[in-house]
Amino acid sequence: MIRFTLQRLGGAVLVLLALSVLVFGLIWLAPGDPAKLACGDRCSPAQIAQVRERLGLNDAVLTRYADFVRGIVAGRDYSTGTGVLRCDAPCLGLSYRSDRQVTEVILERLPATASLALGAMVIWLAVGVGAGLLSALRRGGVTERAVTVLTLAATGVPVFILGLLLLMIVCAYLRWLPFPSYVPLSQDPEQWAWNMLLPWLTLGLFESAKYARLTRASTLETLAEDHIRTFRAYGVGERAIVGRHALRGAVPPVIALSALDVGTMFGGAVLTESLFGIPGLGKTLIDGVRVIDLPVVTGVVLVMGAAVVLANVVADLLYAAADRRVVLS
Amino acid sequence: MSGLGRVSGPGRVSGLGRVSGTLTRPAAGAAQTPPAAGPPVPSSPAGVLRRLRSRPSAVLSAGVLAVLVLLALAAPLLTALAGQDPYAYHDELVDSARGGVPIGSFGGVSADHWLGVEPGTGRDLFARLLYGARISLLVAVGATLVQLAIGVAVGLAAGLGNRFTDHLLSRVTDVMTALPMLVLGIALTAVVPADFPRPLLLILVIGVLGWGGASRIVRAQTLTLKRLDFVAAARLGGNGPWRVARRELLPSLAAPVITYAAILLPANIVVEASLSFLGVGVKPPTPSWGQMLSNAQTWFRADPLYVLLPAGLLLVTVLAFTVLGDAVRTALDPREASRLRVGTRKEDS
Amino acid sequence: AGPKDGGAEGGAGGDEPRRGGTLTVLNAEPQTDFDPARLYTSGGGNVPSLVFRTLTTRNREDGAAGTEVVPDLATDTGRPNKDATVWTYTLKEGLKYEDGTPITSADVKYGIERSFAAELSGGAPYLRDWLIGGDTYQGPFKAGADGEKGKGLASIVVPDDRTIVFKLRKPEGEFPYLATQTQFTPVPKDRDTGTRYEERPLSSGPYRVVENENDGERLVLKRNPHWDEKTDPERKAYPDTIDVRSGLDPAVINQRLSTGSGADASAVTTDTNLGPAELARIGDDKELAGRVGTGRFGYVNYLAFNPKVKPFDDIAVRKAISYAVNRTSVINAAGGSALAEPATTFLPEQKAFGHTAYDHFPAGKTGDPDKARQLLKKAGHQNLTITLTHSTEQNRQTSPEVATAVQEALKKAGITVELQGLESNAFNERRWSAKKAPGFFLSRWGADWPSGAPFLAPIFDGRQIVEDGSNYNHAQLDDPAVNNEIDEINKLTDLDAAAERWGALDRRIGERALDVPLFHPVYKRLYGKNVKNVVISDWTGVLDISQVSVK
Amino acid sequence: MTADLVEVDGLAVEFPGAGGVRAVDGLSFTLAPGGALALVGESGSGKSTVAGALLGLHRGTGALTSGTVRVGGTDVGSASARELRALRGAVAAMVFQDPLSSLDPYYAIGDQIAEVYRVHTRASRRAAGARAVEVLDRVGIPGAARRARSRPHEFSGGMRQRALIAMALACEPRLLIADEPTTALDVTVQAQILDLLHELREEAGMGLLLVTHDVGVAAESVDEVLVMKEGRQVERGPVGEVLRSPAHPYTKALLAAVPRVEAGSGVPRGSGSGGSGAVPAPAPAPSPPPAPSSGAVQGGALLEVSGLRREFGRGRDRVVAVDGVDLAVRPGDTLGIVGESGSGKTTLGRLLVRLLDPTSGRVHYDGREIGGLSERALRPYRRELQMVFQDPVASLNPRRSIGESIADPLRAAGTLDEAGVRRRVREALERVGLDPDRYDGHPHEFSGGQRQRVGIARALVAEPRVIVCDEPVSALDVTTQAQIVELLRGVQRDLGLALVFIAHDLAVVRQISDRVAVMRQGRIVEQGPVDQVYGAPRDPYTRRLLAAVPTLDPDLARARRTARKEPVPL
Ligand SMILES: Nc1ncnc2c1ncn2[C@@H]1O[C@H](COP(=O)(O)OP(=O)(O)OP(=O)(O)O)[C@@H](O)[C@H]1O
Ligand SMILES: Nc1ncnc2c1ncn2[C@@H]1O[C@H](COP(=O)(O)OP(=O)(O)OP(=O)(O)O)[C@@H](O)[C@H]1O
Ligand SMILES: [Mg+2]
Ligand SMILES: [Mg+2]
Repeated sequence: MIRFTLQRLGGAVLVLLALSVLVFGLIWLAPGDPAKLACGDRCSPAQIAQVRERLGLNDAVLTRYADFVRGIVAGRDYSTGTGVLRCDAPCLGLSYRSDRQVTEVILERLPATASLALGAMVIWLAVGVGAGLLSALRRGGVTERAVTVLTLAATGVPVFILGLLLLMIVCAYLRWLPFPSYVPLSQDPEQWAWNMLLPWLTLGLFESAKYARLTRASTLETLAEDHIRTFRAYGVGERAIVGRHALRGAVPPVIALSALDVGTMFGGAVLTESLFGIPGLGKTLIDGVRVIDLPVVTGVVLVMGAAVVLANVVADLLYAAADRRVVLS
Repeated sequence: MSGLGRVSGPGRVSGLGRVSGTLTRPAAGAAQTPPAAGPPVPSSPAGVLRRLRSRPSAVLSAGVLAVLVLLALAAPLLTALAGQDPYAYHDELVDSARGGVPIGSFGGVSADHWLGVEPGTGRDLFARLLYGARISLLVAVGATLVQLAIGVAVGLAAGLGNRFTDHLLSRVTDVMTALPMLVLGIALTAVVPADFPRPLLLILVIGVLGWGGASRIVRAQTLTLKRLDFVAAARLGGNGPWRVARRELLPSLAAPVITYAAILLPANIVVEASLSFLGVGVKPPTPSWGQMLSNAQTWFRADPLYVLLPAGLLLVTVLAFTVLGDAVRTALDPREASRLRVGTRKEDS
Repeated sequence: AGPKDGGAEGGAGGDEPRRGGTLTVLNAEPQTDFDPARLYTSGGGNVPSLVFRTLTTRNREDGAAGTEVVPDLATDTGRPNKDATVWTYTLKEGLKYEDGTPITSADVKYGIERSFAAELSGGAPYLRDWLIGGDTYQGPFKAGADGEKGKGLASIVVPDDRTIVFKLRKPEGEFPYLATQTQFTPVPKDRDTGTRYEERPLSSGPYRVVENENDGERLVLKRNPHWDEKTDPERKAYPDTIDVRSGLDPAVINQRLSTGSGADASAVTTDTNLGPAELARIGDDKELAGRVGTGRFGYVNYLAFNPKVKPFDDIAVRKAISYAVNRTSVINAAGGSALAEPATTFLPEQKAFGHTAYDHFPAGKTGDPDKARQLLKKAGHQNLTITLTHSTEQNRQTSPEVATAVQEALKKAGITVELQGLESNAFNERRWSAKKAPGFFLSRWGADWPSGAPFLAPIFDGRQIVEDGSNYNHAQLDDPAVNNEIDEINKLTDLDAAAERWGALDRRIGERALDVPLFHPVYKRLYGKNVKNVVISDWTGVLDISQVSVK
Repeated sequence: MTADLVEVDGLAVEFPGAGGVRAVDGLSFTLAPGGALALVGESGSGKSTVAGALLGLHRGTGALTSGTVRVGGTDVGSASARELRALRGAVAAMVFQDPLSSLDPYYAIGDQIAEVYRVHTRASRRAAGARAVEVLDRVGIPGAARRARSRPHEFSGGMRQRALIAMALACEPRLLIADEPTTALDVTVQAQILDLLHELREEAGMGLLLVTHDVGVAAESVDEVLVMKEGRQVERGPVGEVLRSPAHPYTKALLAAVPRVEAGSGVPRGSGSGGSGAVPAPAPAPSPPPAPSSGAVQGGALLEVSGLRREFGRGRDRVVAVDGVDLAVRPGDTLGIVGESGSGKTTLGRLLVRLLDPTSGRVHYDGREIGGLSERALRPYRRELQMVFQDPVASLNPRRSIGESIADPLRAAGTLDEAGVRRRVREALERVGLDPDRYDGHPHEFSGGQRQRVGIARALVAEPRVIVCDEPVSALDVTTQAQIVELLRGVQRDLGLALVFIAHDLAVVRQISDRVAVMRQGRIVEQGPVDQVYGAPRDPYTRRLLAAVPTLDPDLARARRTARKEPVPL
């Protein structure tokens, strides 16, 4: 198990390296001149050249990539004009756009993204697993159909529409909640939760359909297994059978998938983040791509990749912990 | 669940066979129905069809999809019948002073414009919805095919290859899962020549980034299958690994792959919508449901029909695909096929 | 316990603006560069001008009066020498930074000098073009040719702590306008932290920055105790706190403003227009309609031609397109008549710009396809197929919507238009490249200050064609007569007289059909119930935060 | 009224659906309190269906039941859901066939027993837990208090079966229904379980309904047997009578097919399966037994392994499945391999045909060392070394027609044209006693025995020189078993193959082998000519195995049981 974890973490480093090369290459291919974009619309050619020099854009791509990797390992020094800015390892570079350390930017944005992803997970676990169980328990009935349609309705509606609808209904019509604006957890946990409620609901409901179906399918599959027959033959009631035995079988895949989803959400919940103005990584990524802010984009993608890879490992470990029959290899 | 190996213990339980379906892009997955676990598999195409036909919901959703496809195919004909064209502007039908909202009730529904007109342009909604269906379905189906093709190939190779190949391919899958679709989408739409057909580009972007789930499912399934004796028997028959894969494994992968396809398809429609929302979707003036939805985003109070129509169609499509997918899954599932198993159903009381 | 509505004190009292309270600003775009050297603003900007005072500033009044330049840190708007090549300013007395230290003219000089540094690029090009030596100066951070660091710019002279003199290469009658830009903000050399200055810039204005989160996504400004309103008649600074929240979805901003619950009742936006869907509903709602501020910023959206590309070298083709354009559908695409007004002139329709009405190729409301066909036929262009390049950004200006409207209108005149949508960086790179610019594309231009100079010169001055850099002279017009006239007008220090001549020049250039003006955008912005003293000048077109009161 | 514990009257169960199977057809019987009845019959005769019907398990599944079933006074057919739940477990408890899949893999064994106990007694959690430990102890789980916290996969097969019985005991039911409680187990464990059932019956006065296809098992455990065929009763009577002097021809055939481990007492090797008309043996031609070779195989071995070792896993998870095995088979010879579950038989078999790479040791085939060859280098040998797999379901691709599966080696060789391939496959089908016209049939259309024949046909068509049969008959009922054994024997005789026959059933191995090797924990504890190993076993393990084999004579069974009464390690 420890060996497995170590081996996977070793693999993670390779994954991240590959990911960084890919992103570097992609952005490098993208049109638009980062120097021009960083300089501003009406820079003179001389100024652009200076900025290009400053950003190291004159170097060969390979050199730039090597510098980037060196920065991660050993840190780098940058000039602020008036002084020297030490960017400690792991240094992901300075944003072309804002001249801020990418590591700093990411650390600043991470809490928002993490709160969104984890909170949404709670919702999709509660709603998704609940709905899935309900429809498994009432299979064939009206309840099942209603649950199916409702959960599917949530997947069939793109998240930007779902979020806007929720905002309109909850904040504008019913006025149950003020319009959310992000408050960091460290600042005021209560307000943080209130303000994250709608984003959580949006993302959570959107995802929960998937989990409802997963839960339902796994539960039904477990219900078809032989040991369920045993408990039926001993007079155990249907509710206990579904709630205890069938649900237990549905837990491992739900956990595994949740870990993966949370992982991808670290860069993937762009739509929710921009709709609710959550200063998270997804939005940073999109903005970075728009202005060809190579260090920021690479940095965020790396963090995201790390989250995905880590989530993969965690998912495997959790899966193995939840289902003792599985052997890790 | 790339690292999960086999299931231990003497009982050869189908513990991994649980992560079924329902996964959109970052799917983790494993086998759905290890063929060894159930009774004989009556999976001849005719048998599956017969069982599908006996489920009203499956028939209904297949019907709905057929109608949708027909409508999409016949779009030019139908719009011509309605005397409309999806691109023609009707400035006179919108109230310019009020943001271009259609004049008249229900978003400008009239004898000419059966479903009203688009705010701002006055283009016929009926025609645009039909033409939009073509793109949306094309992109969704195309992307799904690409995802499945790559996913099956990589999953098979990982499942069949040695430890090194498996590790390598699993890590590649990780990389692809971690690569944000938007970055690639934006970068590619910018790099690729503007006259490159957009739907094809969308298909490629969604397809090339979204195969992780399929590959994981196929890999897990392959790992299960390859330990089955019929694979060993095929080896003893003197078959090389690729022949074994093609003749023995691929047919058995059909069930989970088809099931997964039914989940991917609607998810891809929504992905197309989201990409359009971020401006990397189809090229105007070509309509797609996703692009219509993203334009309609803010209109649901001023012109509800404008939102409800594409959203409703999308919803119906998603529903139909899902219901049909569920039905196909159960029809292919040997355990569901013998529904009379003792004790697997609840009491009649 | 429950969700907090923020500072929802409600608008007590009458209509008189009063001090106190918190003004919330809900914006889409974050203030990423909050360094005065890096900002590119018209008239000092809205939020920035709460923190950064400049030598001159815009007159904070409604409408046309708001296009005037007035003194800010300086005692007057500048004293030119006879040929307007030397401008002298004197600072007011008693000016202080937020920490109580006095503001000196050397600080203003340093502030300008640091804006030449590559690290702090981003500002407008005028200082570089106008100041003697500006074209080669690389800022105080870089060692000069003699190896000495921190070298200043010799063309800015500070004879004493309150006087500053600018020496220009050629006459520039509009220097007072330029002095409104944030580069003229004083920055004490010993407080400069280079690229990190934007995190906590030293305030000279009524507010100081107490929070700057997530690179300008959230700014909290509080009163600057050392700001003296007697030295600053322009900024009213009623609220105690200004809370700027940006990075929001436009639909959400408008929804919040129209609902106006809690802190949103005292909120405004400086960058988000009402969308068409919202306008469609506002018509029915008196209360809401009463909370819409309408303004016009000097701006034009147009179809640009690059006559180096066939068939746009033929004026007949350009004229035909001018006739064929259907401005009604273009305006609908831009959000309807409430958000855009049809344009037949390049200059915005404001007196300050010297607007002179003309319509050389009358297309009526919906275009004149027949006339266009005739022209084309005469010129021998049958079945013309052309490509229109636009951005894929959903901005309602250079966006797909406008492009399709043009496409549709030209179809009626027998011109087949193929659309080429580019991602916005790619689009800008193409359209601003002198060499690779497409033949026919959507473009737009806004005023750096309300005058014809920054409007016409970059677009039509042949000497401003930039070969490798950003070129805005899309038509690549290099006509000595035009160039000459531009120089002549620039000499004038009588701005009214200058305006008249800019108008005449615009009219003359218009005859050449080098572009097709499409529309001038109109700003429609909601503000909260508690917001009072709404001032919208023709300079910025948006409500001026420095005037607003929420009490 | 001194009602019988079980009264079944005119029970019929029909499974509608595609075929519409009438699994039970007008069956009636009674069981007195404390009595023991065995339902025996070949696979598919409806035994489990009857067992299920006693607990009303068909209700709600869509199966059509008629007739009446009363258990402990409750009319199962008309009882309410609540009454039914009260009946299940408390009055009549069922022990299912497959002990692993019949327990929830996620919960501790003790908790599962406690849960069932609490359903019927309202006992506190703690009391229920104590009860679980008590019954686990009762069924002989050592260290019950500690082991109650284990989960099913941590138990061995025998222990799991005991746990299931413990669960059945927890609520002190009056009737225990045991559906094939021992089919999955080795003879030694099987004997322990049967002994346990017997003890419980004696102590608690429980009624027992035993469902089994193994007549020997029935002989060991019950007073009365009911022989079933196609859902109907064929014969019923006290166990001694029925076994000793069966009245019905079907019963006779059934008994005749049972392989005997005792030399001479059963069907002698090579004499077919009694020649009864009920058993359509494909090649009933009798043949003289080949001269039994004695001692170690002398030269001329076709396949020989020495010091063969195979490990699975690494580090702490390492399992040595095969541990230094030396073996040899000559052409025309049959080597039997017996051993308990998990002793490494399958692994050894796969090593022999090189489906697995040995960790160390040598595999000599036809004078060449093939132990270290790569997959590619093995290709030429592949068709000469064939295997018949244990599980006929898993060894055929459900999605391909059986003809295609059989044709596979021919097509891979690519030397024959389409017509040639078809002809050869038809020949092979005929050879194994299948209708050649069923070439295009799919596996699910065949019975278990038929599928096993398909597997053999596939092995034969490759023209092998060695066939390793991995438990080719353990999944089958006795009659089918006899057919397959006969088939293999005929094939071997005709083609002069070297045959390796793996089984955990000592009797079957005795029937077919010239030599046997007894495996335990990856090692061969004893090997030699059949008569020597069976007649005069040297290793204590072999002796124990032999003593555990059930006998058809109830009296002998009783005697043996008493002899076994000394404690056995699990
Ligand atoms: N759920 C079901 N649906 C359809 N047919 C069934 C079902 N259960 C049993 N059968 C059929 O009913 C018949 C009797 O089955 P049953 O399981 O009772 O046999 P059995 O005597 O227990 O056999 P075995 O010894 O193989 O366990 C068989 O033909 C079987 O195929
Ligand atoms: N692929 C594998 N990976 C890990 N362990 C294995 C593997 N195959 C077999 N084993 C282990 O090796 C040992 C021997 O297994 P094998 O299947 O050869 O036993 P067997 O004698 O055939 O048992 P059975 O009678 O149950 O078929 C067992 O402990 C088993 O768990
Ligand atoms: Mg049975
Ligand atoms: Mg085995």
